[in-house]
This record gives sequence, structure tokens and C-alpha cells, in this order.
Amino acid sequence: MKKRGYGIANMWYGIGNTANPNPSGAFVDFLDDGTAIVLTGCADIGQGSSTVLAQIAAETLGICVEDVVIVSADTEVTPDAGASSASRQTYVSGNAVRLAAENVRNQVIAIAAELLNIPTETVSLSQGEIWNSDKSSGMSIKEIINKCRSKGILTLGHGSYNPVTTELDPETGQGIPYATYAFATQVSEIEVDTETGIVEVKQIVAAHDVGTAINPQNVEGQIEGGCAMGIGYALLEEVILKDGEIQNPGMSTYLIPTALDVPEIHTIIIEESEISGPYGAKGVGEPALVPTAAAIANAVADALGIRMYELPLTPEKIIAAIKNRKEVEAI
Amino acid sequence: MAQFHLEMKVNGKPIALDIDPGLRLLDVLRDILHLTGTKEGCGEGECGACSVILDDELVDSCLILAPQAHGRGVITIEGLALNGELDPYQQAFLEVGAVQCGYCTPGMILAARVLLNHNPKPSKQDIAKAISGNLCRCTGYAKIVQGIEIAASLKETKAGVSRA
Amino acid sequence: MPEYNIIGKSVQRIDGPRKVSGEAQYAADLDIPGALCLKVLRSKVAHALLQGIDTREALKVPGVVGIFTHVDIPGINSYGIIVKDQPALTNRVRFKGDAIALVAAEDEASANKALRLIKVSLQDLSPIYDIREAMREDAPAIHETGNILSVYKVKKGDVESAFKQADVVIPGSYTTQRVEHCYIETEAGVAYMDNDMLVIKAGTQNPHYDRRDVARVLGLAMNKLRIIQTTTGGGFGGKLDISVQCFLGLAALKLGRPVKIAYDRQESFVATGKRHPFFIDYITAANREGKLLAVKVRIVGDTGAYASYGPATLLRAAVHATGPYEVPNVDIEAFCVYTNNPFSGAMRGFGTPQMAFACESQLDLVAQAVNISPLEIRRRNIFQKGSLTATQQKLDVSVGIGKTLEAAWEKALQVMPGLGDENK
Amino acid sequence: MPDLSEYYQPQSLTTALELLAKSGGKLRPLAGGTDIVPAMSKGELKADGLVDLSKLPDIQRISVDGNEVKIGSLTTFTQIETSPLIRAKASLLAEAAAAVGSPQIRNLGTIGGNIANASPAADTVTALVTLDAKARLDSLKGSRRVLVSELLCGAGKTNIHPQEIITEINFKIPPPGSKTGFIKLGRRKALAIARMNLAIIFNVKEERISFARVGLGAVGPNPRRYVVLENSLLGQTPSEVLIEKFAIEAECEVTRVLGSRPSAVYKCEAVKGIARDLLTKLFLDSGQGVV
Repeated sequence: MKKRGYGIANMWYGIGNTANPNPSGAFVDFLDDGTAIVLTGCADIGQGSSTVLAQIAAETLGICVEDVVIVSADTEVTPDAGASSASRQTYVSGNAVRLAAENVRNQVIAIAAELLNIPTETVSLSQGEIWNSDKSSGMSIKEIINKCRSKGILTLGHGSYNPVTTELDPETGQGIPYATYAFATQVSEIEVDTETGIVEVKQIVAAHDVGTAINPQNVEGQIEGGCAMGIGYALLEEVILKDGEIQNPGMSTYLIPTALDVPEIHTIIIEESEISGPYGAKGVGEPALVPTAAAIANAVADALGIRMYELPLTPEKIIAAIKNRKEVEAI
Repeated sequence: MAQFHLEMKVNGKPIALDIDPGLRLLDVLRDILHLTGTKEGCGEGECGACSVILDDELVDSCLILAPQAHGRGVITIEGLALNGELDPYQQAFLEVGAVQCGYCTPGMILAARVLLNHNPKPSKQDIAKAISGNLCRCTGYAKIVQGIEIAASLKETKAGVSRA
Repeated sequence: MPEYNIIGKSVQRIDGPRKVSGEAQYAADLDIPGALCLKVLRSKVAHALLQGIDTREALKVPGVVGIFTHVDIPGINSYGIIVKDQPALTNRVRFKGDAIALVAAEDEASANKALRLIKVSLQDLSPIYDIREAMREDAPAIHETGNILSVYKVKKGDVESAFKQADVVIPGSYTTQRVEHCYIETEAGVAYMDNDMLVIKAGTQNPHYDRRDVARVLGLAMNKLRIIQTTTGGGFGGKLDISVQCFLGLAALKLGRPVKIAYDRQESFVATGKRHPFFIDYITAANREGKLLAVKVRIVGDTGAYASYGPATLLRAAVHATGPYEVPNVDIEAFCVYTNNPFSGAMRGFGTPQMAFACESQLDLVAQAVNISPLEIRRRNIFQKGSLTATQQKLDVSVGIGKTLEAAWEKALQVMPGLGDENK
Repeated sequence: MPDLSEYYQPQSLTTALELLAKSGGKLRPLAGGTDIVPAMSKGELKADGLVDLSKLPDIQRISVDGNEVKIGSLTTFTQIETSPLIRAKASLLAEAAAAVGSPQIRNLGTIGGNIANASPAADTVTALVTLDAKARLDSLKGSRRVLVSELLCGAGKTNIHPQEIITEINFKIPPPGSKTGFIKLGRRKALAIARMNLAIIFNVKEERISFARVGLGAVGPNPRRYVVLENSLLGQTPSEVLIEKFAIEAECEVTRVLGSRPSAVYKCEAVKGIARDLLTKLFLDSGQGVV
């Protein structure tokens, strides 16, 4: 018999290393033709950090994203940006790039204010132009950088950022382990076959507070991918050991979800702006996965009326649990 | 060991090579022809990263020996873009954000191409089935499926452009 | 909300065009003419002292250019992001898969042939696979520091008296499994000398850390070592550790020739970190309105043969153990423990998916006990602006859990018709 | 890389058979390669040489001869899955072929290879034994036809001689009006090895089941027919009660076969689930799978 169940799970996730320094640095070189090079140690492993950092630099410098080149993760030319882990790169390296870009921007603004003879406070950079309050000055950023060059000023910026945390007391753990947290709620709908023990995830709703979503499509991609990995964690995946030896060291024996195993995922982005984040951003990489298995386990418990205490929720365990309850009830 | 004289068409170009017959099609593509867009992920036909099109059908190039492709036509990811212009499948993947780490992407795009050749108006379920032999660990597949849906509509509007 | 030009826009990935065209070069795609092929001899036993390695027969294989063991390490033979406990090439085996020798050959077949001819003599030590056994005081130590690598505590209030005052006290014991990252790209890289600079190109999540530890192992000044991240086919925490980097650096440095290595899927499974299996004992206390009063949590994480990111994983698990909920009294202890299993390290979530499973299961059990819905118990306990966490951190800004909870529920009611029926 | 000392790609069956006969067991026939190639690359399987059958003419055809269907042994799973003829005459076999691996594997893997591989969980083999299919084996000495069920003699074992090649699979079309179906229980929805699979053929005359075949795979060493289960259907009227009865019979059979094996607890229960799903589909969907 097929039974349906619903489960809900929340999560929180501290952005950056726990109660440990994890600084990131960046350099920005704003060039005479109005393009920019960003040097960052941040490794893009597929999550899209280079794109996000390019967006942050472009926004800050007032140019379009196509005019930014990211040079990343090369120890000879890029500064240390720490690891692409702990969901920290948008927040930490994003801040480093923002600060480096602001550094250059301020130089450009100072020269522009001088040339236009207006106060620096009213000058801004946007769409490749110099703006005076909400009006274009008619002068392009390129012209200003050329002016800088002719005066012998290089428009180079550097920035670094380290999240504000404290050490934790070794006995009580009291302190500030993270500068900011991402939050999420996921709701899953599942169907479980009480004879085959197969659990089918029918839908997942995933609402994630990521701070400002610098690139919403990337955020959605992280959430969808996290949910898929969470489904694997909940139902399929287990490295099986026998006397310390992996019994399933291959993709035909260690099973991850296929396109047919991942249901529709309804993503909702909540943007609870983080004042210390670059343009209000926090992070999403890990949070995407964290509550998924919990929500599925709660849905299975809802469907069966049996709580499972061991991941993954394999058909064998589910059948054993159902049998076990029948035996208990029979006594 | 006797060499095998292999003749096949790769991305439309005739190729003739004397090879060790124990080489897989994947090895010939990557190591001899330097077509490294075809990836090896598992070596046992599970992940689909090594997918190529063999005479209009999608196959895992790690599962067949190169001589088995003798006399046949192979299309790899490098054979899709024409004069540097991306084809509709590649364009659609970019538009919807179907690419993250990108390692499964060539295989996925080739799977999409085969699907749309056989079935120009696939349902979501048809698409999921067609890419069920291509594992992706990053995206959760949603944007890949969406990309293929868009490629289908792009192909329809640019029917003449399609080089399929 | 300020108006931005580019922030908040779904601009296309800057690395996208090269990835869809097949031009993106991942580590295994790099073609360096004349590069030697590297292969690693890995232990088939879990715990042993190395007594000798005889490479004479292996070195006679035509095409074999060099074989290296622990004696060939020029620097300090240990690395690790938190604890430097993992040797590049070991003289004491701690898990089935530990690296013992490195072969460099002109081609893969010769390298594989040489691997089979290396004779290793080992003195077996008794292996410990069970974490509870590893924690016993009389258990043989896998590392000199003992098997309990770290203990983290988060404590506030008075849990025992809260348990006495509570209307419901619910215990639960949870177990989670060992998980593989299974990025589709396995570990690979190349290395070569560029004048006196050693250059290593590899898929990695942290090139600057790689530089630090590879320089340490090879005895190089950090400015004589350049690590370049190649396009990386996923990481999820699994490419934070050193994998191929020391092997590449050692061989290129010793032989002065370009070298290349690529793990096949099996080696990727055997040789790299996993998600920690956790054993969690969780006790939750609440009043009859479903307000949480206390949690007591004991977490034991199997970090296997080497620390990798184990301490960070257990620390994060301890800090996040309450979930995003106000709990006035907490008593949390987390233990990171060595065994002779494959090592566990960082994986997406760093110990928090395990904790979410336990914590959120507990919450549903409490809701059931006090007869309120899973939604309601969460509404009553989630963090608000101004809430104090278990570590007494005051959450002042950007506390979005209330919004995610309501938004998720509202959407779920729309798309999951069955949900409304039972929660009315 | 597979270490091969000899590789042949004959253009005719006679040449292929001569090569096998001469080699004295050293050469192995290569069909789709989906099992052999990765096993050889990983060093799990050694072969001195291969006789690649892919260029042989006429062994990739599906045809009807009277009331018999003939399938060339190198026919791929995709060809079987999409064959209008198989879908019309033996839909269970099309369904079984569709359940194999992934599109890529179905495009390469062949029905002959699936038999020769003799996996306990082979999807098409469960359908074939249920159809009482025979395999034609050719060698220089002549040819013989053997029931697929008799060709298999244990997990990974067959009675195929080293000089023989499976060239054709044939079976009688189930009686007109028969319903047929196949169901697979896997850990995931694609790329799964069957935990169990079940194939059923039956025919109803005057409201009673007059003909029944039931095959189960991944229970014993090879898929086979289960006469006890067939008998439990014969003479009965399709109904929910019958589905229930059949599910319980299936549980008993699997329990009897598996005994105290570790997988027994799960499979005995799970077989009820797949039995119920498949029979419900066949009893209720009036058009489904009718031959």
C-alpha cells in the first residue's frame, strides 16, 4: 500500500569558519578602457563564485559585468581568499572584492569631483559614466581613468575581509562563532510503499534566507542541487564498509539520484539583508542541503506513523520497521 | 599486439588511425584526437559524462572499444558549435543556468540533442528519461530539464538553423 | 532597498560558454607532452607498521622512471588543514587506502606493472573499526595523541533541573551514514618545473592551503611553489584536502620532468574524505505548550584514520545542535574520534545535516507528545530578532527563519493539497 | 585499458565461428560490450582476444515467422523497447528492455549479451524465460536451440560452449487476447540493478484465467518461471481477491526459495508489492498489454 506523508524541517547555518579567522583578499585593477581585472584566490568549483564576484565588482565600479575579468585561484598572482567551503565565498570574498573595488572607485570619484568641481559625496559611478547625484555628468569612467593615468595615478585597489567572530570558551562554548547565519525551511511530500519500502519524494518546497541574492538563478541552482543531494543522503547513499574496506567504491554500487529520482523543487528566495554582507548577501551553498534529509525523514514518519532513527532510509530498514511494529502490536 | 585500422567519421571529418584494439572509444577521442570535451567520470557506464553520439544514438564511450565504432559516425561536444557560434542546446543551457561545475554538461547537451532529434516536443518526463543516464551532482537537474525545454522551442523557431 | 544595476540580476555564468562548448580544461584534460604518468601504491590492510619496501624489481620495468616512498619526502612528511597528522607517503598504515609508494613511468601500463612488483613488508597492528571501541581508554592509539582527537562543549543554563521541571522529556538516538561526495570529476592534476618554480595545476577548493602544505611536505619556500586551480568538476568539501598535490610536486621536483596523475573512480572513493558518520544521543525537554526548555546532546563523529576537517565538523555540529531554536538550557558535547576507517572530512553542511536530522526528528516527537502540529512547534520556538543562541550570541540582524517558515508553509499548502487536510 | 592480444571483426558468421573454433577457448565473443568492456578495463575480466560480432549481418533483426517471434541476438534493448512488433506481440519484453540501465546502455546492450552474461537480475531474461524463449546457438558443428531457462545454470554461468555464439532468440507469441506485463524493483528509477523483477502473461476465457506464466528474477541464481504462482492464477477470475491471494503466494514462494538468506526478509515482503502493482495494472487497465 502506498502512503503519503509530509515533513518539515528548519535549518540555520553560520557563514564562514567556526570561531576562527578566515580572511579573504582581493585586488582590482581598473584599466584605461573602462574594463577591470579582479584578482581573487577564490576557487570556483562550479558554484558560480567567479560570476558573483564579477557582479559585485561591476556594481561597485559602475561598469557592466562583461567588462570584468576574474583571475582566480592561482597562488602566484591572486591573494589568499581561503577555502571555497563553509558557504563563505559570497560573504567573505564578496566583501573583499567589494572593498577592493570601493578602494578604486573612491580614487576615481576623487578625481572626477576635482575635475567637475563638485563635492565627492554627490559623485557616483554607474553604467560606465560619472554621475552627479541623479544626473549623468556626461563624462565617462574611461575618461577619468585616462586622466588618472596622465597624472601618474594607477587605479589599483585592494581589499580584505575577515568575518567578525570571537573564540569560544573551551568549557562552555560561549562566544560568537559566526558573523552571520543563513536560514531555511524545507517541506517535503513523499509516498512510501509499505511492501517494497520504496520512498518516492514527490515535491520539495525550499525557502532559503540567503540575504541579498546577488544572482537569483545561481541561488536557485544551489538550492535545487542541494535538495537532490539531500534526497540521496536521505534515501540512497551510503559508503558501506567491511573491516574498514569500502564495499561499493564505484558509481554503479554507490547510488546517487538520477534525473528521474529528483522531483519538482519549489524554491523560494527570502532576502533578509545582512548589513555586513556585500550588498546584503550571506550564502547558500551548504544550507541548500542541510534540512532536506530531515524533512524527508519527518515525512516518512508522518506517512508510516513510525519514526526512523537511522539514515539512509533504505527499503530494507523501512520494511523491517513496519514488521517490527506489527510484531509489537501483536503482543 | 596487432594494430587495428580504425576508420570513422568524427564530427563530420573522416579519421583513419592504426590503434591498439583494446582502446575504448573514449581513449581514442581524448588521448589521440584530443577531444577532451568528452569526460571520464566512472569508467563503467553509470555517469554518462563520456556520452557521445554514435550514428544518431547516445552511447557511453567508456563502454565500447574503439574498433566497435569502425565505419561509423561519432559526434562529440566539439562538433556542435559551428564557426564558434553556439548551437541552440548550448545557448539554452547558458540561458537557464543549467551549468554549474560543467563536467556533466557535454554529455547532457548531447543527450538533449539526441532526444530532440527523435522527439521534437518532449514532455518534462520524456526529458528526465532521456537524461537519466547522465548523472549530475550539482544542479539537481531542474535547470537542465528547463534548458532542454527551451532548446526544443528554440529549435522549433529556428528549424532551418538546426544542424541536427 | 537600493536599486542596483547588476546585483540581483541573473547574469549568465562567466565560465559558461567554455563549459557548454567543451573547451573548458579540467585537470585530466591538460595535455603536457612528455609528462610521466603517476600511480599510487595503496595499502590493502588497515593498520600496520611499514618494515620495508623493496622496489628493485619494480624499478626494472621498462618505462619506470622513479619510485618514491616516505624516505624520499624532502620536507616534513605530514599535512592536514587543522591537524598535521596525514603523511604524504606513509610508514605507518592507518586505513585501507593509505598511500605507501608513488610510481612515475612513461606510460600507464608500465606504472601499473611496477605497482604490482613493489614488495611491502608490514607488521600488522590491530585495527579499530568501531568508534565506541576506539574511545575506550585501553584502546590502542591510532595516533600518538590518542583516539579522541577533540571534544567540544556548548553549555548554558541548568539542563538537569530543566528536565525535572519539563512536562515532556524525549530521548532519541540517531545514526547517520558515511557518504561520498561523488563529484563527477575525479581528482587529477599535472606538475612541472618552470625554471626554479614548481607549478602544480589541479582541481581544488583551496589553492592557498595546498601551497602551504605542499611547501611543508616538499621543504620548499612558499614562493617557489605555484598552485593553479584548474576548472573543477565539483567539490562539495571533498577537494579541500590534499589529494594528488603532494604526489605531483614530489615527482616533478625529484625528476625534473612534467608529471600527470588522474584518479579513477575507485581510487577517488578509496583515497579521499567522506562525510562523517555520526552517533547522536539527543534529549529534548519542553513544557506542555511545546516551548523548548532544554536539550542535552552527545555527538560522536567517526573521523577515521586522519583528522582532515573532523574537528571543524564536530565543532560546527555542536554549535548548530539546537537547530534555529531558542533553547534556554543546553548541554552539548561533541567528540571527534579516530578509527582505522577511511578518513572523514568536510562535506557540504559540515556536520549540520546530521544534526538537522536528529534535531528536527526530535521536534516532531515533542510536537506529538504535546499534541501540537509540526508547524506550530516550530513557530513557537524559532529564533527571532534579539534571540540568544546556545553560545549566547545575540542575533540582531538578518534572522530570516520566521519568513522562510511562513513562506515555505504557504507554498506547500498551495502545491501539496494533501497537506492542508491533516493540518487544519 | 583492456590488454588484448587479438581482436577480430569478422564480416560473416562463418568466419566468426571459425575464429572461435580455432582459438580453443581463448577468444571471447563481444556483443554490445557494456559488461565486458568495463570489466576488462578494471582488470576484473581477462580475455586474450575478442571476436567482435558487431559487423555480422542479419543478427540485429526482429521478425515474425508464423506464430513465432525471432530476434537477432545483437538486437539492442532500444530496438526491442521501440519495436512496434514486440510492443504488440510481447509487450512484457519491450517493458523489460525499457527497464534496463539508461538510454546509453540500452543503445549498446544486446539481448544475446544479456543472456550470455547470466546475471541473476537480468531484466530481459526474466521476460524471456516467462515467454519460454529459446536461444539458437551456432558453431561450426551446427546449430542447436535451447530454452533460455536451460541455458542458464547459475549466477554468471551458462551452458554456452566456448565455440558457440547465440545468434537468435525466438518465442511463440502468447495466445491471442493475452495480457502481459513486467515490473522491476530497483533502488532508483534509472541505472538500477533489479532487486527483483516480475513478468506475467495470462489469458482470460469466459471470465477465468485459462493460461498463465509467471517469471521472477533476482530471487534465485537465474530468473525462472514459477509454476506454483502460475497455478494460483489458473482457473481464477481476475479480482482484487485474486491479487491478494497471488501476492501471498508470491511471498510464500520467495520465502521458500530464499530460506534464511539475509535478503529474504526484505524480498519476501517486497514481492507482494510488485506483484500487487503489476497485477492491478493488468487486471484494471483493460487495454494494457493485450496481445
